[in-house]
Amino acid sequence: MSFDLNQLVQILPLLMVVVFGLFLPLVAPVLPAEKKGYFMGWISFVALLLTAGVALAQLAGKPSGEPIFHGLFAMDTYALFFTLLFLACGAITAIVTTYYLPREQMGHEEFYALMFFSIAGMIVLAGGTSLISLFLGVEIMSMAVYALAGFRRWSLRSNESVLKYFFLGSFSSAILLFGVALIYGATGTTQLAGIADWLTAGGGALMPLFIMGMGLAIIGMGFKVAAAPFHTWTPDVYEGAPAPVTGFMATAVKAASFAFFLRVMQTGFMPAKAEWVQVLAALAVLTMFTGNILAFVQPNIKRMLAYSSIAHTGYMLMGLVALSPSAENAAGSAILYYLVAYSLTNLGIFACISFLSKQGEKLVNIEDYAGVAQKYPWIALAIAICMFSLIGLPPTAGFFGKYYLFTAVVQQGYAWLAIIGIINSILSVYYYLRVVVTMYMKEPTADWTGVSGLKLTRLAVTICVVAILWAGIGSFNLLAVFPGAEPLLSAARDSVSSLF
Amino acid sequence: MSHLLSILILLPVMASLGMLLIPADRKPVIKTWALGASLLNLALGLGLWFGFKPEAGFQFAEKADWLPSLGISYHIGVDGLSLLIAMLTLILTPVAILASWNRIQHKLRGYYACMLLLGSGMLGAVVARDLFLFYVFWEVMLLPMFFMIGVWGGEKRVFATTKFVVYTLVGSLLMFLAILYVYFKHQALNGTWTFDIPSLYALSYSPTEMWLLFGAFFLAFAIKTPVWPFHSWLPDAYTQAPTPATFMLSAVMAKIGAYGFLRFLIPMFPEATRTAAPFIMLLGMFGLLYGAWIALVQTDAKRLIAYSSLSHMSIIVMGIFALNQFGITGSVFYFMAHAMATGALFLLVMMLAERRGTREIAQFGGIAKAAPWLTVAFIFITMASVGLPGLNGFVGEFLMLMGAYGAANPIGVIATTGVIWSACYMLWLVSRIFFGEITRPENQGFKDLTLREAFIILPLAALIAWTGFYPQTVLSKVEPSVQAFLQQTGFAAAVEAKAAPADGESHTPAAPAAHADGH
Amino acid sequence: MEHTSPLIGLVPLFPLLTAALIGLMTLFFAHKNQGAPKGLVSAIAVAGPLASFLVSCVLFFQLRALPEAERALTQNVFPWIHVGPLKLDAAFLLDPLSAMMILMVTGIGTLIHLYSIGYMSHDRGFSRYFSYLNLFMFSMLILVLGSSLPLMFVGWEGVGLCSYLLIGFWFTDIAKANAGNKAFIANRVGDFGFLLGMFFIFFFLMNHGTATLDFAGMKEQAAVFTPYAATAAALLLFVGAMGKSAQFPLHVWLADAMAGPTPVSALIHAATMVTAGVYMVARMGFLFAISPSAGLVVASVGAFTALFAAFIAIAQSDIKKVLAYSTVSQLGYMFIGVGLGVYFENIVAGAGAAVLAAGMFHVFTHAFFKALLFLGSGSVIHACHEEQDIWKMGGLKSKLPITWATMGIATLAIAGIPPLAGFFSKEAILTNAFIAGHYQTWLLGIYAIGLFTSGLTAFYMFRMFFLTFHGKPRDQHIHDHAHESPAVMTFPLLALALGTVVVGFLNVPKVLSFGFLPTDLFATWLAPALEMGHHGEAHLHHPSTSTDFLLMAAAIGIALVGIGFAYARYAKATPATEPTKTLWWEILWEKFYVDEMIQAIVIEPLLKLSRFLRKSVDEEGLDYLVNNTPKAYAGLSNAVRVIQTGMVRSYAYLMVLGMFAILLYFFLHLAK
Amino acid sequence: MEPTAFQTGLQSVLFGILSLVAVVGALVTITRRHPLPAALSLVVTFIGLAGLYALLSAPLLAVLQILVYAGAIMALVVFVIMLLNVQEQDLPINENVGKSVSLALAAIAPVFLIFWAVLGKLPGDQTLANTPVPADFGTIEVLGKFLYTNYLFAFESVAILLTVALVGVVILAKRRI
Amino acid sequence: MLTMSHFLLVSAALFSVGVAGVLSRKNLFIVFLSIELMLNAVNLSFVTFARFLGQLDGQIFTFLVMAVAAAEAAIGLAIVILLFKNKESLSVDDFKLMKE
Repeated sequence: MSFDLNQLVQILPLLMVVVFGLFLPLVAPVLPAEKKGYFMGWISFVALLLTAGVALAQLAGKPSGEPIFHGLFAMDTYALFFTLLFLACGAITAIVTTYYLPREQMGHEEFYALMFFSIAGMIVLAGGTSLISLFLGVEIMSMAVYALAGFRRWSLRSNESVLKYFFLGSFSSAILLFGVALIYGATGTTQLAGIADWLTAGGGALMPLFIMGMGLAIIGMGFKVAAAPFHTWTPDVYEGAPAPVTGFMATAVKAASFAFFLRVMQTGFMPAKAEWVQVLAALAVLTMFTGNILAFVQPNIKRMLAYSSIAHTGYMLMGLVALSPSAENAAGSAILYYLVAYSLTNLGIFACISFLSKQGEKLVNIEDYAGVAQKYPWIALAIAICMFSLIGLPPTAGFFGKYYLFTAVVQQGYAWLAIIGIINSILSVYYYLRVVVTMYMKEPTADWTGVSGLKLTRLAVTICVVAILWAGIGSFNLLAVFPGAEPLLSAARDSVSSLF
Repeated sequence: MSHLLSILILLPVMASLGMLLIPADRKPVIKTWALGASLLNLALGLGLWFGFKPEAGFQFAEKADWLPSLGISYHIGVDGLSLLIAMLTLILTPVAILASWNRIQHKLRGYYACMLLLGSGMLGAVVARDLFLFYVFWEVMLLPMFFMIGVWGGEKRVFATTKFVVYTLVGSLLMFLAILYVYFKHQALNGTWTFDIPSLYALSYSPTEMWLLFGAFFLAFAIKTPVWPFHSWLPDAYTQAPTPATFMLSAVMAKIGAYGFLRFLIPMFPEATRTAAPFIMLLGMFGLLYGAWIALVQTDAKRLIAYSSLSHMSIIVMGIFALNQFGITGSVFYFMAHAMATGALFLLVMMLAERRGTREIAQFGGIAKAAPWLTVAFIFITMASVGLPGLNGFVGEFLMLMGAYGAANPIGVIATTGVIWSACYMLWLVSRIFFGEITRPENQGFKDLTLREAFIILPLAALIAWTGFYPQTVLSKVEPSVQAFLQQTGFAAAVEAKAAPADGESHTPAAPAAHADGH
Repeated sequence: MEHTSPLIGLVPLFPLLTAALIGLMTLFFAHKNQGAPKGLVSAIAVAGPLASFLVSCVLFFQLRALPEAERALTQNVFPWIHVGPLKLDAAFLLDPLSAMMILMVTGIGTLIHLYSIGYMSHDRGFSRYFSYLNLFMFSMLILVLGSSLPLMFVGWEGVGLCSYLLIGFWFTDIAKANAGNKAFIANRVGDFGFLLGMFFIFFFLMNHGTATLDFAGMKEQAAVFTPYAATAAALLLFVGAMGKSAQFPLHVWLADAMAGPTPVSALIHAATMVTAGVYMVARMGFLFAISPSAGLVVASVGAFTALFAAFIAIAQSDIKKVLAYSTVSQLGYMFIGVGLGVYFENIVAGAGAAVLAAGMFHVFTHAFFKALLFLGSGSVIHACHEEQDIWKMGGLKSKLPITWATMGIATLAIAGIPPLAGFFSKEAILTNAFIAGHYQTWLLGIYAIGLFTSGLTAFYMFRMFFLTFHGKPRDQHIHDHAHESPAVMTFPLLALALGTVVVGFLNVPKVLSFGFLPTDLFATWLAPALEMGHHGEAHLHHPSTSTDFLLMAAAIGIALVGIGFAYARYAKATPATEPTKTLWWEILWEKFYVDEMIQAIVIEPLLKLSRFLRKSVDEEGLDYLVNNTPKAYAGLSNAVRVIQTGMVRSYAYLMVLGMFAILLYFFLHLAK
Repeated sequence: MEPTAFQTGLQSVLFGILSLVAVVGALVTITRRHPLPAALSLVVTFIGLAGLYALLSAPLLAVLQILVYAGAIMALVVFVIMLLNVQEQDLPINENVGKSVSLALAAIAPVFLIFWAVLGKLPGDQTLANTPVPADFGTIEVLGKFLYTNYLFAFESVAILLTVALVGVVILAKRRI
Repeated sequence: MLTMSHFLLVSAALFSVGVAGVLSRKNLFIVFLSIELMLNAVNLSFVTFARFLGQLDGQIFTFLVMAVAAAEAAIGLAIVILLFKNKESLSVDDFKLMKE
């Protein structure tokens, strides 16, 4: 029981995020009032980049990944990988909010503070090695995001969003917690490694208790990742939350939830795979179908993307199904890659949505996007590329993600699941295309005069699109100077292998 | 190692990026830029044609690691099966651009960028030697077409393009899964991860696996080609697309579907192919009659050509699945012949429609008197389309029908009636549009071909005539590869083994049934 | 010993070049009022066939110089289609048969070109016409000279194309354009058979010998063919011949083909193209001869068509239609001739060549007198300002003396009056049919039909002749304005008339040599080309000399009867319309309703089927399915959407439901 | 130190009473129309729970349950109810509490039955009596030490969580910026 | 004899009642109280396990959960205030602007 300074160094990114969250709002009063939003956004952006730099340095230093703080947390490659992803999501969101918050007259200090805190929670989620620290991570993240979702306090939709999110989220947290309790009761530990050891040793008499606990925990985690039938909150919350927050939720929060889910399944529950695999498979199938079927006729783009995110959850759940005790297994890294691809894509889309929706988020129906291609060709193209990425068309990251994921699933002998996945991809084609069709092939109806933030949107979306294409096409040898998908893949692979 | 192929693929991409630098209102510059780029690409591409050695298998190969950990490489090369489509892409792109000159009036940069990217995608798809790379290009070539139909198409363009893309994707996504499965199978059997196409040929599968995979690959290619009954996107897409896009769609993209059968389906599943071939030939035969008959009663000229294209593509499928060198060589040759003839017909119909604002056949009549050049061009192309000997359509059709006959007599016999039907609908079309008195005042003073239009048709007509007159130009490049293909898939032996039944009786058309499934 | 000659290629090349040249001129002058300069066009147009004719003559003498057994010149120009065992070259074969044909084609062709200069002089499509006509010459020469079936097929379809273009030459008349379509499509039906025949032969040889489609190669391997195979192949090819040579039921296009300019009818639809079917049977005789029944089928179809068409010709009032049906009828004769030839070869090896030659001889003589008849009718039509109805003519003899005289000769020739060409050729065929009766009695029926048809022919030809030239003018206006054609048109008439008189003597039967006439020149010339694998002097049963004379007498007699009837009915008085219009006449006038039957049995059902496919299968079937899949999916989507009530409690209920399901699963799993 | 039979008996009786109090309090909570009595009856439940904690050798938690939970948190709730001045007309109209609660109880009953089946007959014969714990088990000293060493990370996390809640409350409940 | 099961069943019962509350009640306050009830039910489990496992960890968890509950209470009440201010309603069913 010695306090090791080294531990603090290891969690430096986490500390930085917390410190920024605490102290950045304090800078606000000294900034010129009319430019406050602008400066706050960029300061946050820089802060996130700084943190990312530290995380990158740690990643480059090949972290040992040993659990610290008495086995509650581990800043392993896996955690760092996700940390970087969260920071990237945060950074893109920060670019968007730089103009969005002033436009919507929302408070800057609290917004960025909450965003930083939520990222802190996510990092805890990604690095937690004990169910209890993970639970705390969930709560930190969720609390911050609840507040973010309800940030447009005067908007009834935003109110409704936070209401649903909070109540259902707390409800599910309680279920998750009950599961944690039962698991603790059965195994005598909340540490994932301990649970795995207990399972490997044969479990013992309290196995039923554990199984019940695991069931409840899966429900809780299923809620967080929006797996059907625990997905119901997603569309309402996504629709009601401010667009950049929705983007943040669809990407960082979802990634964090999957980081949580994946780590628990891989390092905690893996020896009991025979027990849960069918449940997850059923969830995956149900989730895919639910998302894709519901999205089909959805006129509201945010809501449509919410259903799409449910569908993508379904795909990634297939990846969880394909997990195995072998470190060679590609399923884990496939999920990681998929998350990166999916996050980049959604960030790009939501950056555009934030911009196009106009003040007060009036234009959020797909029909409103008619003729965007004429008015904003680059933004339309970017959205189109993102939509293609969501469909999974080459040469986008979405395609590669799907490829990698389905590969893993087929490899583990779940070809039938992959077939369902493909069928669902087919089902999804239509509604994604609808957006592109509307933008390119219909005459404009909406009026975008007087919108702000075009340049920032372009910046954000360009970053995303370049990244999508970069991760999609990867590096050819003639571009050997340019790291492509391969480094990303090996990073994902290293990350997952750090779980073993 | 020559980088010619990569350059041919990349140049249009670069050109379309470069186009973004041109201000949107400088329309002539944009057009010229696109035309220049495509012509430059064609000029470079001639090196491909003349440098190609018929006996040397895959050439102009390039191989670079892409994602080595997954066995994915950037591996391209051409052989006799792909050379022709590659050349078609290069030759027809400038033609299509020229044909778009006045037809496309708005959003020029996007349009011409799509056109150039389409060329790159299609070229990439046919030269890919890596299954993964192929799939990437296969999907990539869909996107420009999606935009071209949807943005610059006719009244029902949105419906048509959505139908086209969704329908095509249904097939290709299933194929994607099958590709993954094959990839694993190879790893399970040989222990290495690779997407290298030849390595994935003829792996051993259980019957269930084999049929499911065969079905998935078949569906993807059958939709793209299209094979009856998977054609229902075709009339809509062909009719609604801007005609230069229809031109590229029918002339090249459809061929890549058929090419897929040759490059992937058959060599990967020779066993399944052996069993399924007669049935696929039946589909082809049926599609041939079906397309021709429906073309007979069309009232819209473009739609008529669309159905005729279906009919012709069905012969190609039939020829391919005859699995003998006549059928396959004929099909590959016909890739080109059909591209030129049907493509040119689409363009001619476009020229007619541009003058009158309608494609309704009944709106024309007696045009020949006013527009002799146009008429001559149309009749010339019509003759190529109906397979008049001396023009290139005949060579392909002759070989394909011969192949079909050799593989399954009854199918060959019924398919040969196609020569009658095609004459029926095409000649009837010609006489309705061009002959008779001019009955409608709008058709008085019908404008004849302009010089630009003549330059669109002229290269096509010249190639049609030359390759019909001296088809060895093409056949000599194609034939060794077909030979190799048959050797490697094991179908060459099957053809020879057919010599066994010496009894002349079984050869009479009256009693060919026993013979039909002989291979 | 292979003999080659580089000259052969020139024969088709000249017309091709001139066709291209005139074609380009046409296009470039298309928008000028005057059109291409007529003088230049005429010169080029005639130069092509004339040059070919001269080369053909040179080639003829080259060929003659060779020893009889080696009389074949070849020229391999370039490889055409080489795919595996299929090795097709653009190669020409000049043997006595093709030599005869090219002389005939180029010779008569040149004359008709010459004639056309006059005939078409006032037509706006003057140069277009000549480019087509030259293109036709090219195709026809390819057809004749091609050394393999596919190459022959190139010419075969090429002439079909030119026929199509020329029939629809006056395309502003939609009926004429559609007549072109009809010709092309009917020919395509025949080509379907031709193609299948080629496929059949090729694969049969590939499996049983060496795959080839060369005439020489096939002939060498003739022994490989079993009778069944030969029958199948021969009949398939014969379907092609029926299409091209307008045999029942594919004869329907030929009468409509008269829509084209009259010289075209003379050249294409009388003298050359339509005889291609006969030529092909003769060329492939070795194959037909292996089959015991193919020859009989050919002869029977020929006989039937001869009679059938002759009947129709009786009632026609259009001068060209009469000639057209007479052509169909005469083509029937030719098929009797060649059909019997291969039949005889089958039963008496080595005996068929001479009989085949008789059939070919009719092709040859017919080319002269039928071309003459058409050109004559063209002269009449020209004189009567495009009037073709013989019921509006009459008494033109005085106005058109040269036309009257030359046409008279031709009419006598076709009626079979000695010593004109038609007599010799027709007599030979009838005699052969009579001999066939010796081997198979029912074949006497063919003889009887031939003889009867001969009488009918005499009748309807003279009906036409008398109505046109004799009696009183029925339409005074036409008659007043009628005038003899210019020299450029009458010269070919005279030349052909001369031919009609003399060419018969090229193949004088032995009985008629009277000790000084050279006999069987034509048959002897053709013998090396027509012999079907069996040399030597096999002899058919031959009737006695007296029987021979009796047969001739019968033929001449029945012809005279026919002429007499015609004279009595049409020349003595000047009836204004057909004297008696019975039901039978009605049927003949309507051409036995064949067109209507085809319309009802083939075309209407086909269109119905097509509309059914288009509407019920394509639009309301497949397309409906595809188009409505998204709708069904949207319906599903809308149905499932109700779970998203927007109410927190229902969401919670759903979660509890899921919780229950999962827990239940685990519970049951535990219980196991 | 084996507990006596009386002690164990007393424990059982206490357990019975306390559980009854807790469960009944809970049921009362969810069946009140007005939130105020619901909150108060929840306090009753919490007191029952505190008793159970005490029974389970968690004295500190029992105290905290009363002080923090029943005291501070519930006071906050009651305060907010008062603050909003929730009147009868503010309550959801047409709420048939009895019907909907019974329906919900019926819905959750199967889940509860599963819990019962699993939790109700756990293997082993551990009882409160035969599993003694050290005397200082659950005392503030031991617990605090444990919290600040082994669970330091969790503790600090909770600190962040509370900060977040603070910011969140500010942003949600404050007036327009 | 009190065994683990007894306590756990009480915990499960409280949890179920909490769930039933969330499922059945429209009143925001009562829904919120039900969630608190669920958390407390879990706490009872933790304490029970701590006792029977002889580990202090369980009690620590309870302690942490109390903090979490406090945070949730704060946020939850803030939300209730916000909603009540904006919509003058305490019924969760009144918040269904967004659906389907």
